[in-house]
Amino acid sequence: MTGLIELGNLAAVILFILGLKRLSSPATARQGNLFAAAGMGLAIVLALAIPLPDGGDNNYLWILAALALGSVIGIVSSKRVAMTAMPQMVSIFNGLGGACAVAISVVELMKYQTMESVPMGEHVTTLFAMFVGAVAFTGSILAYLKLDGKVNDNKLKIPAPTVVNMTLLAAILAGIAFRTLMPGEPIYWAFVVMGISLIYGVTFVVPIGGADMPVVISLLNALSGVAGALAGVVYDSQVMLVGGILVGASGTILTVLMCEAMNRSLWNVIVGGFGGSTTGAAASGDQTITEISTSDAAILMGYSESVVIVPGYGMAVSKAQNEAHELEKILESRGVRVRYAIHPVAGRMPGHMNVLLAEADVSYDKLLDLEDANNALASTDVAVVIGANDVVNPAAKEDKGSPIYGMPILDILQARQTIVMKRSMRSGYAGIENPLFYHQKNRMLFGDAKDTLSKLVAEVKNLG
Amino acid sequence: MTGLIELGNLAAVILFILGLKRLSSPATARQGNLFAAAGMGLAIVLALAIPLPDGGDNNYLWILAALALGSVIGIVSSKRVAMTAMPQMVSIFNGLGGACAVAISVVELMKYQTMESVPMGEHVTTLFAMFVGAVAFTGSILAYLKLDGKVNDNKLKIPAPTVVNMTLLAAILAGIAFRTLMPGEPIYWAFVVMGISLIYGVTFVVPIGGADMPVVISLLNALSGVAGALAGVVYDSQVMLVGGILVGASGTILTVLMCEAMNRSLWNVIVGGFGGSTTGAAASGDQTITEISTSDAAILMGYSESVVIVPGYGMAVSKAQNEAHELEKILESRGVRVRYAIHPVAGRMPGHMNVLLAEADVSYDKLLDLEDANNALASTDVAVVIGANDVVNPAAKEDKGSPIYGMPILDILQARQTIVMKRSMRSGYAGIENPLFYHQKNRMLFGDAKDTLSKLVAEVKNLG
Amino acid sequence: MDFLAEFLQANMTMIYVLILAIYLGLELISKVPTVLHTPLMSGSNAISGVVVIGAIILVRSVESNDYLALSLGFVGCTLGMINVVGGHAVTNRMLEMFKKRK
Amino acid sequence: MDFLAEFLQANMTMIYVLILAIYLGLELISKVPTVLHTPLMSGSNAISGVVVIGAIILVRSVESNDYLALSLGFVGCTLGMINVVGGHAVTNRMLEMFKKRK
Amino acid sequence: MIFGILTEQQDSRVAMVPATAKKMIAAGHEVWVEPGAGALAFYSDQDYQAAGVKLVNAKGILAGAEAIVSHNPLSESLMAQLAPGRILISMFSPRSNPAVKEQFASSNLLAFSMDMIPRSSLAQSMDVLSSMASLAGYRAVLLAATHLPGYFPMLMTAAGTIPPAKVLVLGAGVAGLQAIATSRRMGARVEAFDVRAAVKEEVESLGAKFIEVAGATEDKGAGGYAVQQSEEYQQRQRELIHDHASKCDVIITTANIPGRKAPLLIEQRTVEAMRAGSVVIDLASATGGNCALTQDGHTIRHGGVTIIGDSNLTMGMPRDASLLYANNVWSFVDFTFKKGKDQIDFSHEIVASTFLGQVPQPA
Amino acid sequence: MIFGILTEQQDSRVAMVPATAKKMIAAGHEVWVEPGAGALAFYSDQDYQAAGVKLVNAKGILAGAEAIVSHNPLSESLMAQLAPGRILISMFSPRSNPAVKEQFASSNLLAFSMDMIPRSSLAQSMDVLSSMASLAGYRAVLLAATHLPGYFPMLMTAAGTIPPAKVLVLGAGVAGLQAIATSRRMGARVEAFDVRAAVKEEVESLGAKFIEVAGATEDKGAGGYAVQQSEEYQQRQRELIHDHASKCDVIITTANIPGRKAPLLIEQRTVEAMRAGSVVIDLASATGGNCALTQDGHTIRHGGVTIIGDSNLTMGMPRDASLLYANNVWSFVDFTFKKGKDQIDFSHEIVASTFLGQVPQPA
Ligand SMILES: NC(=O)c1ccc[n+]([C@@H]2O[C@H](COP(=O)([O-])OP(=O)(O)OC[C@H]3O[C@@H](n4cnc5c(N)ncnc54)[C@H](OP(=O)(O)O)[C@@H]3O)[C@@H](O)[C@H]2O)c1
Ligand SMILES: NC(=O)c1ccc[n+]([C@@H]2O[C@H](COP(=O)([O-])OP(=O)(O)OC[C@H]3O[C@@H](n4cnc5c(N)ncnc54)[C@H](OP(=O)(O)O)[C@@H]3O)[C@@H](O)[C@H]2O)c1
Ligand SMILES: NC(=O)c1ccc[n+]([C@@H]2O[C@H](COP(=O)([O-])OP(=O)(O)OC[C@H]3O[C@@H](n4cnc5c(N)ncnc54)[C@H](O)[C@@H]3O)[C@@H](O)[C@H]2O)c1
Ligand SMILES: NC(=O)c1ccc[n+]([C@@H]2O[C@H](COP(=O)([O-])OP(=O)(O)OC[C@H]3O[C@@H](n4cnc5c(N)ncnc54)[C@H](O)[C@@H]3O)[C@@H](O)[C@H]2O)c1
Repeated sequence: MTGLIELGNLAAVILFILGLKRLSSPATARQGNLFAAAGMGLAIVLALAIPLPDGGDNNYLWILAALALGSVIGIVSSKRVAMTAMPQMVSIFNGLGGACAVAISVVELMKYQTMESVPMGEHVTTLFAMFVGAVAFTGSILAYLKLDGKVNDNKLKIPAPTVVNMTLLAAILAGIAFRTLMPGEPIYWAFVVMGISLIYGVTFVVPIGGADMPVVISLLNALSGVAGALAGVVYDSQVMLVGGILVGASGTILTVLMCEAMNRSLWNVIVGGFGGSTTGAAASGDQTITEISTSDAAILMGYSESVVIVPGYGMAVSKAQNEAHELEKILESRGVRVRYAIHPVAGRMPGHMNVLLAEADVSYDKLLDLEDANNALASTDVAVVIGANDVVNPAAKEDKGSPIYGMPILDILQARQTIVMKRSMRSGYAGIENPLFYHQKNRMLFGDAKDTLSKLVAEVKNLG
Repeated sequence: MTGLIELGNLAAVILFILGLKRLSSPATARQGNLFAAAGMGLAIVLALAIPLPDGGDNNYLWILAALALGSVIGIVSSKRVAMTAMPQMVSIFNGLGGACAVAISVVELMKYQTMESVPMGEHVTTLFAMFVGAVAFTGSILAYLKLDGKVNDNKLKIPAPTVVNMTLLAAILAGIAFRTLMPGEPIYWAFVVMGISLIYGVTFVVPIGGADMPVVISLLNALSGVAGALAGVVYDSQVMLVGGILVGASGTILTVLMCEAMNRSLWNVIVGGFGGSTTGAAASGDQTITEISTSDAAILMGYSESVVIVPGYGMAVSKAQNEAHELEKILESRGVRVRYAIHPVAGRMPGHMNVLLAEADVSYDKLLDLEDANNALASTDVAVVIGANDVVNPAAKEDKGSPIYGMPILDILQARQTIVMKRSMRSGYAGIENPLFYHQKNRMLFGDAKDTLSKLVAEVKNLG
Repeated sequence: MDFLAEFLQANMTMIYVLILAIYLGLELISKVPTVLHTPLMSGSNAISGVVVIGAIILVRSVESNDYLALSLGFVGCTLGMINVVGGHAVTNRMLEMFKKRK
Repeated sequence: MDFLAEFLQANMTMIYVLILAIYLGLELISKVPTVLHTPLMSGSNAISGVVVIGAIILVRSVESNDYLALSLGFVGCTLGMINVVGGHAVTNRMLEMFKKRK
Repeated sequence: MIFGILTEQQDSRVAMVPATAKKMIAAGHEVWVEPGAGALAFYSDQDYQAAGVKLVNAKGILAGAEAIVSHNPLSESLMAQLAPGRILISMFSPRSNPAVKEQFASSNLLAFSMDMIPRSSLAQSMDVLSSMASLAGYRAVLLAATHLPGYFPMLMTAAGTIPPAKVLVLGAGVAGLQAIATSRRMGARVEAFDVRAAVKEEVESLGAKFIEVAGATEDKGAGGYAVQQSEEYQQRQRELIHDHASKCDVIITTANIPGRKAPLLIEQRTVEAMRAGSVVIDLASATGGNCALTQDGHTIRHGGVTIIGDSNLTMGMPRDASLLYANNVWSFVDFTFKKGKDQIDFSHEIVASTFLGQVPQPA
Repeated sequence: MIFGILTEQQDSRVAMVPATAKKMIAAGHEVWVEPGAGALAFYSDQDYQAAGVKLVNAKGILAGAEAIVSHNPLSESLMAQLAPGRILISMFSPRSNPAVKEQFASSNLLAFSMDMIPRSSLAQSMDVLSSMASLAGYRAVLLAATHLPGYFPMLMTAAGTIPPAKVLVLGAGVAGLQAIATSRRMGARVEAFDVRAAVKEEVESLGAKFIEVAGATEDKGAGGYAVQQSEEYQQRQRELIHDHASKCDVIITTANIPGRKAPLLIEQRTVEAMRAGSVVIDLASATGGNCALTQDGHTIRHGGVTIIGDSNLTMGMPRDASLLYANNVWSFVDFTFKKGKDQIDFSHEIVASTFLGQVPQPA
């Protein structure tokens, strides 16, 4: 019996592994999530079924009630939450996981009180589980508050955070050591450790900029993984152990990757300070622009129905026409409809874009002139601007004051989403600001058009 | 003490893992091999150092002598062997590994005779180790003989091989079962099992075509990995266990990959029959051509000093000029010197190639005319023919009888290595056979030029 | 020191499991594209909810009159379950966009 | 059947090691390019020489007058060592061509 | 409003084409065209009628049309027949002959000169100079290719290898850029030179090589136009150009400085240093030419070199030239007379810069 | 051997160029050229001398040269002055006028007709037809572009969008393919048609669309040349071509059937269905033309359509035409007279097919 259950648990672990594996590639991600979920379901069932070493009176009612309650809350809240608020949600969930770890370790610790001799290894593990769980708990909650803008970086500050944190950390470790070495002492010492841990969770997150919260959450997630693993040791359950470790490990590397993605080191994220500015949204004057990574851009296009490419002088400068054609072809091969919107004055001479695109052997039938383009754009998912500026400047439509007011432009804001590739925020020929860049529908993809495009092509290929 | 040694072993295992990982990418492969070797060295040292549970009198002299002897033989033979004979070498080595497993299991089995009660688990494991080792041993040796042409597929045959093999297998398993269930019986039963195993190794390989030997070797390699793992269980040594398993697993998947690479299923390789023809060397009339995979071609070019591209009508037909240019650029970015050799009558109209390459924006300075090309080719590593045929037909130089005898051609056989991309063995405009294709310097890369080239570009990118 | 060596020898296999699992963890997602960072995080977060197993076993093993433990365990189960179920559900929603078009 | 269950429970951790190791083995080389097939085979073949460890331990543990065992062990050590050393050496030669040009 | 179009004198183009007329009519205007006006540009009277145009003879148009559109200014005699307040839309090139300014100042006609459209992004749809320059640039290359005694593109054939023709473009404005693009397309090696450094990037964006001469004077105030250069700069420039020019098969010059004589870029010695069979196309001939030997409107032979001086290449492509001109005019008209001809905003840059004569005082 | 080159009569080309002469001299031959022979092709006497050529007047050449190389056959009068056994290398086009065969059969001159070189891979370096056809195909496009009243390439400008010109190429031999390639380069949309199905692939390899007519008769024996087609096939063909032709701006026809009248592909009604301003270039005019209205050597206007009948376009590019011809001749000479003029292997395909007259019996 138990042997089979053990096998079942093994199966669950394998499901976790496969799940994670699949979660890391767009084509299989959804499946991966289901795998993991299945594994979890299996593990839970087995946990209910497995015969306990020392009998025990099961209390199935309590458990089932709790599980039911949890499931309902989980489902509902996840349905309710807005797409944009997802990360916050994740962070809360993670916190709860941590809390769960705390709860059970507390019970364990109290149990130890009643035993005459406490196995040292088990004791220390439990204490660590509690510690880690606690940090994950309060940390995640604060992360959530920050993400949700409920707590403002500038409002909530602590002096010399690094010092404070180190001190707290030291205190906690000391506490754990003390507790394990003289388990005879009254239980509340354990709770003191717990208390400090909870505080530490807060002080750990406080100094980190709101924009860096995703990284923090990922880190805390790894922590709660570890907590799970530790608990696994306590209950010597391989599922918990391996599952926890997997999360711990992958969570850690994921955190690192996230930092790399916004080219910073994990360390300078944690000691915080200059969080924010360099990432996500960048401020220029009062308005802010939002950048997008090539791979996100690739997904966006790769999974869209229709894309319109808007070439401009920048494409000419970086001689990116062949790459543009590449992108067109690979998108088409994914069933995306791709066309080019040619503005009559794009470039620096009449027909500039025509010459270049013809050179890249782009079919004439894919070229839309101003009028057709503006009709097509309304039903376009993604409009990709390759080094164009003036010809897509909404000011020509909206801003009576603008020197180009009245000039017909490609109204790409009709598209669901716009991406602008250029090297900087510099202006174009007409030398005027372009509100498009700051529009919330728009994402900036900085860099030389040729490079950016070839990266993009590679990424789209990866979508598989 | 032992604790640390255990840690050391763990380190060894990790080195194995990293080694395998690195071995699977061209850029890190050499390093990977060193990692693995280091791990092995460590493991051996530790094996010498680890204190034995029940004393034992070490016999270091014997061991060191053996190790020294083995090392010398290993080094020397590996230095001696010709580049082309490598696979044979590997297969021998693998055989020896198997033999080693047999040797020790025999000793173990004899030891059991002296004990009053034999732990069943251990016994069965040892027997299996012996079995697997034996198969790996004789199998590899035969594989070697076949690869080396010392044994000819057509000479050595057995009737209804599948039947024979199944029977032998059954016999072996029965033998093992019998042996473990009544260990009281005289020892020679064990040797009977061994004998049959050795025979099975032979009968297993006999029906498989010589061209499929690499696959077989890889498979046997996986087997000896398993043998090692089993031995590991016997001596409960984690290094042997994990190391063996790793080899077993990766060896298996590698075998599968190899089959895929020559698009066949492992199964139809093993039941054999139509081995050969579809793979490696293909026969046309009396002469044989040799194919090359895109990734091998990519390596060849990616790690060469200079490449000359010879475009022909085929490039025009598949409109592959842009891909050709792609290839040129990515090779150049790796520091390879790339030029194009334009034959005056390549294509179907004067200047056909010029028109196309200009369209792909290939710089004029990279184009060599007949004369310059033939000078350049002498110092070229790889000459890549993209859909050309008549213009690189050596018959024009060598075969007085040929209708094109006397026509000046691109003498690409001056290059160290030539690769010809075309869709089939069909002839070109002049409708005559091309000896180039059968030259031992030449490799065929079949498929539409455009597709082939873009695959090639991808592969070169992967070289990293 | 000595204690450590002891420990090591005792739990060597366990340690192997750890090491292998960790390496696997790293290996598995080493090539995840940026877009998947958040979903992946969310997904693995859901997995980190395995602690719920602990909570379950705990509740099962305590006496049915030890209400403090029970209620704590109950809370544990609930929270853990939220983490698990909610986590997977949210992840699933995040991944909607990857539905293959045919 | 029952025996099996017993066995499973006894060696569960071991089994985990197995499974994880196997999966890792698959995962590690799943993306190896064709050119590396032979070198990789040769390399892992060298690793499969770990059996030599067994041979060593064996020889160390037999009495120094049990010549049959000793000589068999000796043979084992030698063969295993050939496999290991030769294997790595050959692999290294195969990989010559991947020397980075600077 | 009623727009009248007469047959141009010694010009193959026509100032209005059916397609554009259709748009104007749709916008509520009337368009009168003199029968046969479009013949040389391949627009038949039927085409016009089909577009809703009224065919009216010259007399009728001069009498009835509120605005008269043309490429070339009307002759004195014709203008004399016009009633006061009539509108003239044409290319009066006041830069090269300032006289017209006075003329209209004293007359009571409202004249708008299309060649004075500012070169701003906003006004580009009315920018006749661009449309015409781009046509000229394109055609210059055709002309060069036809006069060259050999191939433009590189050709490696069984009968020997023909190297690509070397083309040098002087002055990389609209015409120059178009010439570069076209030559490149046809497979030539192209080098270009211009005083405006900004052009370098534009030239390279078309795959041509830019010849740099250090120390050019630029004047942002000139609205993208070139300004007079220092003497010793010009010296250095001439040397450099001489070196490059003497090595090439085709030279296309488009260098202009509005309102002044075209800069001299190719001296006689340069021409004489060129290989026999080479061709020089001088688009600046109207303003004196960029080549010392250019004779405006003539094709001459100096040694082995053919020199073509022609600033009216667009006449060789009357169909598209007319189409583009008509569209430019329509954009201008639509912009200027939107509120009716009595509601013209003379203060707006576009109107101000094109308008000749004095602003009518609202009665 | 001594090779003599005279000034061609009403032809701008010359049969030998300095570069090639140099090679011949290096190979031990002598080359005599009449002073001024290369002038129209932009090869000066100095160039020849620099290459080691001897400048000899016509009289001297006729008297002393063992072989006389020319584009066009010598006039009767000149030939009369040649001593027996002299060699003539030229384009006698025996296919179109078989008379020459008799003429030489009766004379005692050895005449080799370069236009009879077999179209084999081996002989391609001597294949004059290819070299000339390719020049003609290229130049035909230039001509078409210059006569078209509008742009070739597509242009989306502020003054409106110009659609790409549509070019139809009939007959996709060497000339046709070159025409296709060139038109494509210049940005036109190209369609092509040929009776030989093999050509389809070649046409598409150049990015043009191939118009297919089912059921063409092919004759492999014709060595890649086209053969006479069945009447109803031609009917179907004409219909199809009519449809496509009437939709396009430029038609370039190169359809030839060696030794016969060129096939009629464009009928009058088709021309009349074409848009005003369109251009037809008929390279087959010499053999009667592919267009019903073609007048050989003339440029006519039918309705709005310009029709140019010219089979000698190569004369417009004398420099390269001469160069390629000279190289072809040199390859032929080097192949045929390697062992000296008395050791000619008349049995070899190349010699046999080019040789006119009867084989001299070895004494
Ligand atoms: N068509 C004509 O005949 C003609 C003639 C003359 C002038 N113009 C004027 O030119 C303008 C054309 O508009 P447009 O939108 O095509 O061009 P634009 O407004 O000049 O904008 C071009 C943009 O491309 C970006 N860019 C430059 N190099 C790049 C590179 N290597 N990689 C990526 N981005 C690059 C620049 O931003 P970064 O510097 O930040 O990269 C610049 O903002 C109009 O104002 C038009 O009036 C047209
Ligand atoms: N240049 C001229 O003016 C001219 C004119 C007429 C004739 N020719 C003759 O044409 C020949 C030119 O020689 P060449 O070597 O360039 O061409 P070729 O000898 O005709 O050989 C072309 C080769 O390309 C291969 N091919 C065709 N389509 C392909 C595709 N999509 N992908 C990959 N390969 C493809 C074909 O083999 P598969 O079918 O097996 O793929 C064929 O063997 C000479 O004989 C020349 O005399 C030249
Ligand atoms: N804003 C717009 O949309 C728009 C549209 C068309 C043109 N423009 C601008 O108008 C300006 C003039 O264009 P254009 O084609 O009418 O110019 P142009 O015809 O007046 O002159 C042609 C070129 O000759 C160059 N030149 C003058 N003197 C020279 C010398 N000594 N040596 C070499 N080159 C010399 C000029 O710099 C110019 O580039 C350009 O900057 C062009 O970009 C702007
Ligand atoms: N072997 C070589 O290297 C080589 C070199 C040059 C040419 N060739 C071959 O020589 C052959 C003739 O070439 P060419 O350019 O001298 O041909 P050509 O000048 O004799 O005729 C031109 C084209 O007109 C086509 N044509 C004839 N009748 C037609 C009709 N009724 N409708 C449409 N098209 C018609 C012919 O098929 C030919 O393609 C071609 O096959 C060419 O490939 C071979």
